[in-house]
Amino acid sequence: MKEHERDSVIDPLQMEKQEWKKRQLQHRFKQLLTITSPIFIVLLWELLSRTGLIDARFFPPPTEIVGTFWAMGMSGELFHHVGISLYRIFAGFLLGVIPAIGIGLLMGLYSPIRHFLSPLIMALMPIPTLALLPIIIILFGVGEVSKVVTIAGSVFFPVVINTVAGVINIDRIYLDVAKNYGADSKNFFFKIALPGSLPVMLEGVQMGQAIALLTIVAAEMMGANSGIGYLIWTSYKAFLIKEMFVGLVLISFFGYLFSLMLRGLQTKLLPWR
Amino acid sequence: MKEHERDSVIDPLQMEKQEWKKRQLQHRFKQLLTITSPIFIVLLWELLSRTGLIDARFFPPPTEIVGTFWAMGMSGELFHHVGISLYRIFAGFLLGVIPAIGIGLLMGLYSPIRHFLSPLIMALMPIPTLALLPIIIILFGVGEVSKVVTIAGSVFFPVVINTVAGVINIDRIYLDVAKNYGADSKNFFFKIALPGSLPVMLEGVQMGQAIALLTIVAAEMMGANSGIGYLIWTSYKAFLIKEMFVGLVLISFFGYLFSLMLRGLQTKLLPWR
Amino acid sequence: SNQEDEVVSEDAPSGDLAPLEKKTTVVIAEDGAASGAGFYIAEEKGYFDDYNIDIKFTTFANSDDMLPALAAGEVDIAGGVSTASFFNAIAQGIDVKIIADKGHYYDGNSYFSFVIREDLQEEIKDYSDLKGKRIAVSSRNAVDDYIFQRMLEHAGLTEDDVEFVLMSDFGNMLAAMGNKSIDAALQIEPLITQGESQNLHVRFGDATDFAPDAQIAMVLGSPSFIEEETDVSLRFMAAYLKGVRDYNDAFLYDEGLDEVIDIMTKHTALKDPGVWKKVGVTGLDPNGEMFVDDIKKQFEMYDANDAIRGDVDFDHAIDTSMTEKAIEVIGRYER
Amino acid sequence: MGTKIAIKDLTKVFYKKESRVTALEGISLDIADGEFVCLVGPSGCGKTTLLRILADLEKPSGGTFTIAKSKKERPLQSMVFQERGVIPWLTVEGNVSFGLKMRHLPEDVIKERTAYYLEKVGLDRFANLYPKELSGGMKQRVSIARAFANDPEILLMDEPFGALDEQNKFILQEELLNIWSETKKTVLFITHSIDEALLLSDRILLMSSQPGTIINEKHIDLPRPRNMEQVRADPSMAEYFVEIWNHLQDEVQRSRN
Amino acid sequence: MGTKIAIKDLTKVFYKKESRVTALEGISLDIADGEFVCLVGPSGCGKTTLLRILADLEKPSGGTFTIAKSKKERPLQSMVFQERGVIPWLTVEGNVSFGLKMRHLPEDVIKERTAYYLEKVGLDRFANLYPKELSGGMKQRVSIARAFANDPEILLMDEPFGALDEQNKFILQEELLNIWSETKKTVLFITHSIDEALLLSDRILLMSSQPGTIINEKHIDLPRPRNMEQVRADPSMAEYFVEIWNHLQDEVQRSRN
Ligand SMILES: Nc1ncnc2c1ncn2[C@@H]1O[C@H](COP(=O)(O)OP(=O)(O)OP(=O)(O)O)[C@@H](O)[C@H]1O
Ligand SMILES: Nc1ncnc2c1ncn2[C@@H]1O[C@H](COP(=O)(O)OP(=O)(O)OP(=O)(O)O)[C@@H](O)[C@H]1O
Ligand SMILES: [Mg+2]
Ligand SMILES: [Mg+2]
Repeated sequence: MKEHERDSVIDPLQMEKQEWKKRQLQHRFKQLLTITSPIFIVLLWELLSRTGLIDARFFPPPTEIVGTFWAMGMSGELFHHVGISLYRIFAGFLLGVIPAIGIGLLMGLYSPIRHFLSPLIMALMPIPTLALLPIIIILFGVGEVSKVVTIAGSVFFPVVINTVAGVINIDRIYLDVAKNYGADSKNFFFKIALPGSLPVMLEGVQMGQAIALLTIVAAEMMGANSGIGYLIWTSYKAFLIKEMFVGLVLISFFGYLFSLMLRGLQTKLLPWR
Repeated sequence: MKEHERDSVIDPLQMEKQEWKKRQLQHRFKQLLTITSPIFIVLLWELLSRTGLIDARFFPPPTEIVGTFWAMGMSGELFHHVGISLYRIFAGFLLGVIPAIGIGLLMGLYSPIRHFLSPLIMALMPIPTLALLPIIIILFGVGEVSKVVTIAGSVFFPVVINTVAGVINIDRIYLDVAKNYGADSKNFFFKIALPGSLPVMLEGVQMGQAIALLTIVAAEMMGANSGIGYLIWTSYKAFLIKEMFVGLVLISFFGYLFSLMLRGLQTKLLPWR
Repeated sequence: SNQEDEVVSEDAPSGDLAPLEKKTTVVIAEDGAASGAGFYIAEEKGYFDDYNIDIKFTTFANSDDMLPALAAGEVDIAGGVSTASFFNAIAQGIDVKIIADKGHYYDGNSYFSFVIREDLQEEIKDYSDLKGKRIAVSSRNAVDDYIFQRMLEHAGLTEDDVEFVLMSDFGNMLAAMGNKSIDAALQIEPLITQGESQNLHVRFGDATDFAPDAQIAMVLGSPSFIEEETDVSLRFMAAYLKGVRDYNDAFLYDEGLDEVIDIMTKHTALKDPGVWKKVGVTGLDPNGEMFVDDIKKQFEMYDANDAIRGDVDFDHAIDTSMTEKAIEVIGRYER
Repeated sequence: MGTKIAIKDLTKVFYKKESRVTALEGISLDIADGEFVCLVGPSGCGKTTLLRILADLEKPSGGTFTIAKSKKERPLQSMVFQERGVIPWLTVEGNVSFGLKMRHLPEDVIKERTAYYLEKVGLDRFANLYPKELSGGMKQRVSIARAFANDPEILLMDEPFGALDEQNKFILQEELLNIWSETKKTVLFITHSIDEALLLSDRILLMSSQPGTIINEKHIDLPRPRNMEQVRADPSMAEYFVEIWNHLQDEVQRSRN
Repeated sequence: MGTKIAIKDLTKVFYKKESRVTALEGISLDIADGEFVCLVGPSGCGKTTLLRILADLEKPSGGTFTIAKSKKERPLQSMVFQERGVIPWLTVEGNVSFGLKMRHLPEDVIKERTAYYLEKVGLDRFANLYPKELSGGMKQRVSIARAFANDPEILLMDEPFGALDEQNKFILQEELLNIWSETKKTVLFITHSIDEALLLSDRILLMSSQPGTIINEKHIDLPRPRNMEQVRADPSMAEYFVEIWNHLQDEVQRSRN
């Protein structure tokens, strides 16, 4: 009996099992940390705000923000704002991403087009959306179109740049394979250029998504009367700080959600990575 | 004589030389295209604007913008705006990049820190600077500090994220080499972690630079009385479209310039790529 | 230091109060509007210097953005309009005060008035013709909204009869006129004049048609500035009112107009002196007095719209004592 | 058997701003139908360049070559690239059927031929995997199946087993010989391994270092099917080995000086 | 000569959620001081795992090993990794001096030793280049110089020439033997190439496929210096070759079923 026990203690498999369990524990602990930190921050905020160590007029306690959130949710107001903003983000995102991919592929595949367009893109890219609002209004009015276009414009650049980079950086050997096996230009496009540039392109789309969200506030500064950006902006203007924080939390939440969704899409679209 | 000539025509070296010259010519042509496109756009704009096909009140002819540019330059006004904005961009850039690299390295190297901080970063990142302006004013006042902080805040995120990614994606084998050759933690940091993560980190810095420029307009919306963003903003408010375009062109120019400079820095810092 | 009894002396550089012993900086938040004329003129003509006050201007895109800065003591004085946010801030315990006039309507040439698109001149003859039109207003639950509501009332319309378009920036309204996405707008000078000269819009009636006694903009003071630094704030107010008086002399009686226009071109984005002679003049009361009743009406409107959270003691928000004291020192302006 | 590949006086010069490299000089060569020819030479002697010219991926600077055509719809050549030649975003099946799809063959023909060659190289169970999930040896199987499935007039192979370990290499060599003996395709095969050349080929062409010319050839008349033990045991093969070895050492030394 | 490496009953199990792999089982082994030992076995039999345990990069699950220490300040072991082991952001010189710098030796000692080994592997002219500018063979030279410069008690080499072509491989093998004969280090060397093992080693250890155990060993008493022709010509070497070859084929077959 005793010997058996002794044996099992020094059995390599048992030892590695123990090691593995220890690692699992550590892993759990790290997961815990991931949840802890937001909770910690929120608690700290609550405490500081309640004790007056930070100015509760500007940083109302999280529990009160949650209360406001709840009240706005119950009244249905929140869903209206969220719905319209999601629509704008989504439409603007698509309107930016689709031509960006098309133009990016063309630029990547045909170097004269690339040489012609790239200085324009490089020149337009650094101009902030905020500074372009007047021009967008002039061109597209103050309706939904201009908001969607604002978002589309800011999404366009990272996607087009990454698409071009994606095409250019396709390993030459795959082009050789395609040529060697007699691919026509349609097949070349759909079997080589598009899938080959997809990983880098999707990184651009991920960036575009982030930018779409960053832009919604600017887009909803003009001529809007609903939306999360409008909510933040008008709440702030009316000095309704809690409502403003509700808007900020919403943006943060959707930013997180969208990037998770796009990561999911990425693994779906790139099973070969 | 005649035979010699015939020979030289089918000489492989000559043939390749001809081919090469043809390629050189094509290359020149492409370079030409690169310069052509901005010129083309500007000319088209001038033409459309002069003939009234686009509204010259909103899109004044480029020559007039250049005139305004010149006038503003002569009066010294322009240099003042540019100088102060460059200072803010530069200071904000440094104030964002340096802690981002430090925190990013720590997060990359120590997984508990990474697990603790990453949800916070993911939650804060999607919030647009524009929406944070009120909070920044509350915390940092309306002086230079708040503008610099605004820019720093927007630069911070891409750099920290890329730094973490850079560290995490260092090929395991280099860590093994360091361990095998007995690197202490200081050497490990400076010889492996820092240089190994540098390429991806610098991509983040490049992004951060772009964002710093995009943010300057927002930062100079409040409590400023000079700067390129201020110029754009106040010109637009007073409907001085030409002055506004001067501001836009300046932003575009500096965006282009900075990204070239950073590319240069990149090749300097990464001679081994 | 609270010096309750200020000594008036002809020998002082200002001709009244003695300068401060220590140079004191006062930070003014501005949005580059013409209604800041009093500040600009007082600064340029040295009225502040006379009191040993150093002025620092800081520009905000929007007057509401100034409130947190004002409450946090980052700025001492701000030019602002009455908005729900102002009263909300007070409800949150932020003790910002309305202390003097910074803009009201002046006879038939209001500086803040409705414009309509150029091509609609034939179609829109009367306020009631605005029915079904798209009207841009720069904010909700603020004085803009109040003027808009007064106009609707005057026209016999309700909000459902027109399309309210919120455009937070007046410049955007010009752009929107240009591409015909709005029909009318509540626009402000100098953009009214500028838009007219560029054939974007035309003035439509005048705001005094329906709101002759509207209080548009006010000087706001930070609580610490008004209540704790009374020696500074009193001198500040005196200098400001002197600036306002010069403004009135210039624009109403053509005394020293060129000098004042020079100052205005320097401090605002409108750089063309010619245009300054054409713009609708902002009414600035030389004694700093406001239409307090109108402000109260505005407040009541916001309250009725549920835009105000919490209890606000309206009277507490208005503090004209500093202005009154300053008048005692420099005398009333009568002309 | 007739001549399948006829190369005459082929020369290739790479001309750049500051450098001109004569990669190939005056290569003349006939390869018979169904012959398995190995090309052996020091690194940088132009082997890949020759293959790329035959594969129409590079233009010769001088000289000509022809590949005899037997059927109208059959493609001229297919290349087996090194490890990286398998397209990562296509599944094993997608890679093997790639050439057939490019030629727009009917769906059922593609299905059938793909399945046939997948089975031949023992990858039928892995048809739906992506290359990242395959070992190096399996990837090379995909590459070989793709080339054979395309049924070209000739096969061009550029060091297909270069990156594999010896045991895997041998297994693949055997499989390649099996398929080859069935189809009797004409093969031009580049290798650095003398053992590999001895095991596989009917004829070994030795190339000189830069500029690449063919300076010698050896006919290998070891009966087929062969295996490595035979190659190792046969004294004339050992002689060939040492001869080729010495040639290569000489060329390498020469190109280093 | 005494025992340099003593391995006793070494076992390594990889334990994961759903899989447990016994990579090594009961390895017992003594290696004499100055001995050159090659480890040959089918892919996946645990060769790398054994080396990583000796290099302190992996912990054994059971059993022990000791490496005899001769001088106090001398490091226990240094590893020569495969091609990717050269650090791309350090120059050739920086790579070679890496181990010395990590040990904080005096600047002049580092300089001198680095220069010595750079010259030894013929890279002195390339001291300031970055690895990207080097060929595969040159990179492996850097890796070897780095390990030797570190002057460890024993050298561990994990298929250092696996990715090179035959001619380059041979040149490096010769160079390695040269340096080794000077320093007489104890070397444990992994290879897939039987020829390489025959050429280099005093003793070849044969491993079984998973779980990895040492099932046989061969003493190679061919006199040194050796060259490839000798190995090829020697009939007893040919016999060894076929024996090992067959062993490997068997193990590969066994592990496939
Ligand atoms: N596109 C190119 N531009 C310039 N020089 C080239 C090009 N391709 C090949 N070369 C040069 O031509 C020569 C032959 O190259 P090639 O790749 O054909 O050699 P190889 O025999 O295949 O060598 P290895 O055995 O290393 O693969 C080399 O000197 C190489 O540098
Ligand atoms: N970190 C690890 N986690 C789980 N299993 C591992 C790990 N490292 C190695 N193994 C497994 O251990 C066994 C031995 O691997 P090892 O790399 O030592 O083989 P090898 O003999 O070096 O093979 P090769 O010749 O292909 O390099 C393999 O089955 C492998 O899958
Ligand atoms: Mg080659
Ligand atoms: Mg291994």
